[in-house]
Amino acid sequence: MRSVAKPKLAVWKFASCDGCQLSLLDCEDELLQIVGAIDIANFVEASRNVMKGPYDVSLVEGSITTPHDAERIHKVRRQSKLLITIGACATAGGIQALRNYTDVKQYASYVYSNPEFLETLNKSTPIADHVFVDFELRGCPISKAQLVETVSAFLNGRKPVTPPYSVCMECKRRGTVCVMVAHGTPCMGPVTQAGCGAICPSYHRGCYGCFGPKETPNTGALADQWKAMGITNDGIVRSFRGFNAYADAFRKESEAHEE
Amino acid sequence: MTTQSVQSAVGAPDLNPMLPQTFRVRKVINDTYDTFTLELTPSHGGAEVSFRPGQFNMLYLYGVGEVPISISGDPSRGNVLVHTTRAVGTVTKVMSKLKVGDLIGVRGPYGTAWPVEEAVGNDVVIIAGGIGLAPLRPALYHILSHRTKYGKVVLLYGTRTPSDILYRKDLEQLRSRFDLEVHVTVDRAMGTWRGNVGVVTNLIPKAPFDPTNTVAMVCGPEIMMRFTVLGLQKRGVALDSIYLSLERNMKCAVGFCGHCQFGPLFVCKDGPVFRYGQVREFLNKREI
Amino acid sequence: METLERYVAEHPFFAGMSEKHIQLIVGCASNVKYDAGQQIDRAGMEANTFFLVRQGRVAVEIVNPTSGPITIQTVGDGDVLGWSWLFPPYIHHFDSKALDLTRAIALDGKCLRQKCDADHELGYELFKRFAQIMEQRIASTRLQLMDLYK
Amino acid sequence: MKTDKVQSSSEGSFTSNGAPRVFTVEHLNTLIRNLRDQGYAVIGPVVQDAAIVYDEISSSEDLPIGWIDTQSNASYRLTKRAAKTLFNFTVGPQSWKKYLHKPSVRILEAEKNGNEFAVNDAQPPAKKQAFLGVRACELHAIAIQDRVLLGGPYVDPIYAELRTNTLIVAVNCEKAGGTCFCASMGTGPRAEHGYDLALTEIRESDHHYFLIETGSALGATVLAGLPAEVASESDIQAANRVIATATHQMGRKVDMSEMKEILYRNTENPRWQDIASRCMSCANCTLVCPTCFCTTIEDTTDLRGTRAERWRKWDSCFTMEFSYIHGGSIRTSPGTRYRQWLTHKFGSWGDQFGSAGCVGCGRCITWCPVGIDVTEELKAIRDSELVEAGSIKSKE
Repeated sequence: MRSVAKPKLAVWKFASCDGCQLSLLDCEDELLQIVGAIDIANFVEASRNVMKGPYDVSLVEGSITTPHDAERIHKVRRQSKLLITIGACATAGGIQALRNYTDVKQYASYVYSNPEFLETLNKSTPIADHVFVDFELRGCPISKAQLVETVSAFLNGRKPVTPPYSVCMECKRRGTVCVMVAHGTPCMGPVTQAGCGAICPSYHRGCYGCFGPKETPNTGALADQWKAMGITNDGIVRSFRGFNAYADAFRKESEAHEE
Repeated sequence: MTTQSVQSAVGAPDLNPMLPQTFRVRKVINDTYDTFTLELTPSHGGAEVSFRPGQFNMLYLYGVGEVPISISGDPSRGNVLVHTTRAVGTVTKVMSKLKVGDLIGVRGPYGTAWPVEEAVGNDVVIIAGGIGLAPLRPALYHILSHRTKYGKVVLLYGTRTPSDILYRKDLEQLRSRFDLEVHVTVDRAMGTWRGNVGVVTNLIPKAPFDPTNTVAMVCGPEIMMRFTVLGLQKRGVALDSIYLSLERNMKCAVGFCGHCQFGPLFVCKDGPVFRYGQVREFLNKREI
Repeated sequence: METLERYVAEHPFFAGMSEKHIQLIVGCASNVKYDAGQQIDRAGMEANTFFLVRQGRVAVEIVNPTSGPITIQTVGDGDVLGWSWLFPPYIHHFDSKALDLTRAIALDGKCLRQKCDADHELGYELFKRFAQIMEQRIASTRLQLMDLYK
Repeated sequence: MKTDKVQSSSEGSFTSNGAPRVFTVEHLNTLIRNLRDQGYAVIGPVVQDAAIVYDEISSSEDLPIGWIDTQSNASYRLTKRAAKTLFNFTVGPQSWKKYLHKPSVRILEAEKNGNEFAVNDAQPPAKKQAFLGVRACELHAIAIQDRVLLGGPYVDPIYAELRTNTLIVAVNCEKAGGTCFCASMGTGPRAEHGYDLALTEIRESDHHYFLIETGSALGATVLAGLPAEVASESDIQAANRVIATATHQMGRKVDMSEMKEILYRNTENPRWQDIASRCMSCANCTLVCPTCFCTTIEDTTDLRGTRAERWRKWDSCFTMEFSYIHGGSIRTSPGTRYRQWLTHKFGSWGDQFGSAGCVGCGRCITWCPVGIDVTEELKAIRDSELVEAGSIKSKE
C-alpha cells in the first residue's frame, strides 16, 4: 500500500559502545516490518551494502570525542533530512564524558603505551553541541520500544510518544513499590526521564539515571533527601556521574557536591 | 438571565463518549497560508448533525491523535460540520493534508454555547482575534438569520497581517450589509492594505453599539481577551454581559481526563464559553 | 469661525474642556482637507501641527528602504494625529498619509505652545488629554509587538 | 447501569441491613472460597517487594499474616510479628483504582484499509472482582471516583463496567498509620457505607474473630452462605473499641474549615515557592492518590500504519505536557503545579464534585520520595493568613 519510494534510513556511529545500534538489531519481531517500511541505506553494523545519500532519516549513535568526528558529524548532517540522535552518548556525551571532569591526557597515558599518537578532544560532547538535531532519543541503551515508536511515528507523520516526565510515573503505572520509600535505596527515578519502563526499581534497585534528566528536574531536592538517608557527598557525585554525567542538570548537581 | 447560556451541553451520553464516529471530508477550503476549513458529513449517512454556536468537536486523525476544534459553520445547516483549523501542531498539520473523500473521526459536539438567546433584544458586539473568529462565526450566522430580534450588531476583528484574515470573501459580503457593522484591523501591514492598522481593542471606543444594552462575545488569544474586557469596561459594558471562549489542554472533552481545569472549572464541560464573571477571579492570575 | 469652534468643542479629544480654553485653542485652529493618498507629514520634517480628525482615515507609516512603507497604525474619525509638536526638537518621527478623503482641524503647535506657556491651566488640560492618548498608543504598541496571533 | 449500588448502600451501618454477625478467622477462608466459586477474582492485600500491595489471592494464607507497617514522611517499613493478625496494617502504595480506573487501558482500535478506516472500542467484558480489605478512606475514594466518572452528563463506560462488576468487602482499621488523617477528613476510620460487607478483626483474650456488617443485598446474599452467628452486644463493643483505637492513634489532621476560600485567596502565597524548592514534580503523590483521576492519551501505530490504537494512561498535573496548549505549557513552574494539585484536592474539588478530593489516606505523604506533607503545607498556608492578621505573634 505504501507509496513508491521507501524512506531511506542511515545509521551512524561515533564514540560509543554500539549498544544502541544493537537495540535496532534486537528489534527481531519489528525488523521485518521496519525493512518493509523503509530502506536501510547505510547501517554498517547490519549490512555491508551501502546506498548513497541523501537520507531521509539518520540515526546517530555516539558522542564527539575526536577532531575527525567533529568534522564528520557535519557531513552526516548535510546528507540527512531528519537527524535523530540515539542514546546517552549522542544526547549527553555518554559515560566517556567522565573525562570532562579530569585530564584526558593523563587517562590516555594509563591506557596506551604511545599516547602521543592519539588525537583526541578534551571533552566528550553530545551531537547537539555540534549540529542541529531534530529529535533526541534518550537512554543507555535506548529502549527498543521507544526506537520502534519513533520510527513508526515518523513514518506515520505523528509525534513520537517519548514523555519527558519521571521514571516514577512508569513505576507507579506498573505497580512497582518505590525502592526509596520502602527500602531506603537511593534512586535517580524522581529526576530521570521515563522510557526504560522502570526496569531497575522492578528488580529492587535504584534507578541509575540512564535516560538522563527529566523535564524540570529538581536534583537538589533529591540530593538533600539522599543526605538525610545517609548518603555521602561522594556517593551523590557518583550517582549523578553515570551515563549522563554531562547532561546539564546532572553535571551541575554533581559539581555542587564535589569536595 | 444570562446564566442560561452556559449550561453544559449533553450530546448523547448513552454512546461511548470516547469513541469517534467517522465523517468524510466533503470540501477543503484553504483560508490562509496556515488555516484551512474542512466540511464534513457523516460517512454512513445517518442523523443530522446539530450543535449550538460556540461548541466544539474532538477531531481524530487516524493514528496521529485527537484535537479539540470549534465548529465554525452555520448551525442551521444540519447536514454538514464545518471546522476551521490552523496547522500548528502535529495533528493539525496532518489534518491540513486531508483531501476530499478522506475520513476523519469526530466526537461531539461538546461544551457551552454563545448566549445568542439571551442576547435577543440587545445590541451584540462580536470581537474576534485571529483564529478566534472561527468559533464566533456560528453565532454570527445565527444572529443574522434572526436579525430582527437583535439591536445593532457589530463585528470587530483583528489579525496579524492582511494575509491572516479569515473568511475574507464572507467578510466583504457582510460589510455591504446595512444591518451589520464590520471593522477589521491588522497588527501590521505593508503594501496595498488600505484598512485599519492597530490592535482590535482600538476599535472598541468608536464601535456603534449602546454599551448599556449590549452583549459582547469575545474570542482570541487570552491576552487579547483581557484587554478587550478592559476596553469594553471602559466603554461601559456590564461585565456580566461579556462572554469569553477559553482554551486549555483537552484529552477527553467530557470531564474525565482533568487536563482542562481552570480553577474550579472544566473548560470542556463548563466552557469553553464562559460569562466573564465565572472566570474573572482566575483570568488575571498566573499559571492557573 | 463659528463652525470651527463647534468642531473643536465637539471633538471627543476636547470633551469637558472649558469654553475659555476652547476659545484659546480655536485661535490656533484651521480647517484642512486631504484627498485619498495625499501625504500629510514626513518623518524628519519640522512638526508644528497636530490634527483632530473629523472624518476619514490616516495611516501612520515608517519607511523601510527595501520593503517600502509599513503602516504602524491607522487613525480615523474622532482620533488625534501627531504629538511631535509637543517636545523638542519638534521633528516628525513618522510619515502620515490620508487613506481616504480626510477632513481635520489642524492646530498650530507653536501657537498652542505659547498659549500653554502663558496659561498653565490650559497646558495641564491639554497634556492630560495627550497623556491618555499616549497611554493608549503604548498599550496598543505593546500588544502589537507581542505578535499575539502567532 | 448498576452503579447506584454505591448510593443505595450509603445508609449501611450496624442496624440498617440486619444485625451484625461474627465468624471465626477460618471462615474468612470460606468467604474467599465462596466468592471464587461464584466467579469472582478475589483481590486482597499481599506482601510484595517489602510492601503490602493489592493482588489476586486464593486463600487467607495469601494475606499479610503477622505483618505490620510503619509509615512516616517518605518512609514505609514492614515488620513481621508472631501474632497471626490478618489486617493489622493500613494502606500501602497501591489503591483500588488499579482495578477500577486502570493505569493503562486501550480505549480504541482502528484498522486502516486504503483511505478508509474503522474504529471500535474493543473492550473485553469485565470479569467479576471482589475486593477484600477495603478501608474506610478507600470506600470514600471509590465513591469520589464514582462521582467523577459516573456522576456527570457522561459516563466512562470502561470504569462503569469494572465498577458494576465489583463486590466490596471492607475492613475496619484497627490502627492508624503514621501518615493517616482520615478522622479529620470525615472519611474514617470506620467503614460506614459503600461496601457490600465490612469486617472488623477482633483479637481479645485469645479470641481471634471477625465482626461482619452487611451493606447491601448482594453482601447479604454472600453472607448467607457462611456459618456466621448473630453478634452479641459485647462483640459489637469489642469492634467499636478496635476502631476507637485507630481514631485515637491518628497523629495528623487537616482543618477543612474555609479551606477552599483560603486556597483561592492564597494563589500567590510564597509558600508555593518554598514547596517548589523541595518538590521534584515526580508525580508520585498523584499516582498513589486513590482519588486522582487524570489521564492522558497515547496514540500508537504499527510500522505499516494499518493499525492504530489509543491508550488511556494515568497522568499527573505535575507533568509539563498536562497543561500544554499551542505555544507552551500553562504551568511551567513546579510551584504552580503543586498549587494546582493541592488547590484541586482541598479546594476546587468541592466546587466540581461536592466534596473534598482527599480522603486522608496519607499515601501522598508516605510515598513522596522527599516526604512533603500535605497536612503541614495546608497548615502553613492557613497560618500565614493568621500571621498577616496578627493572630500569631512572633515568639520574641
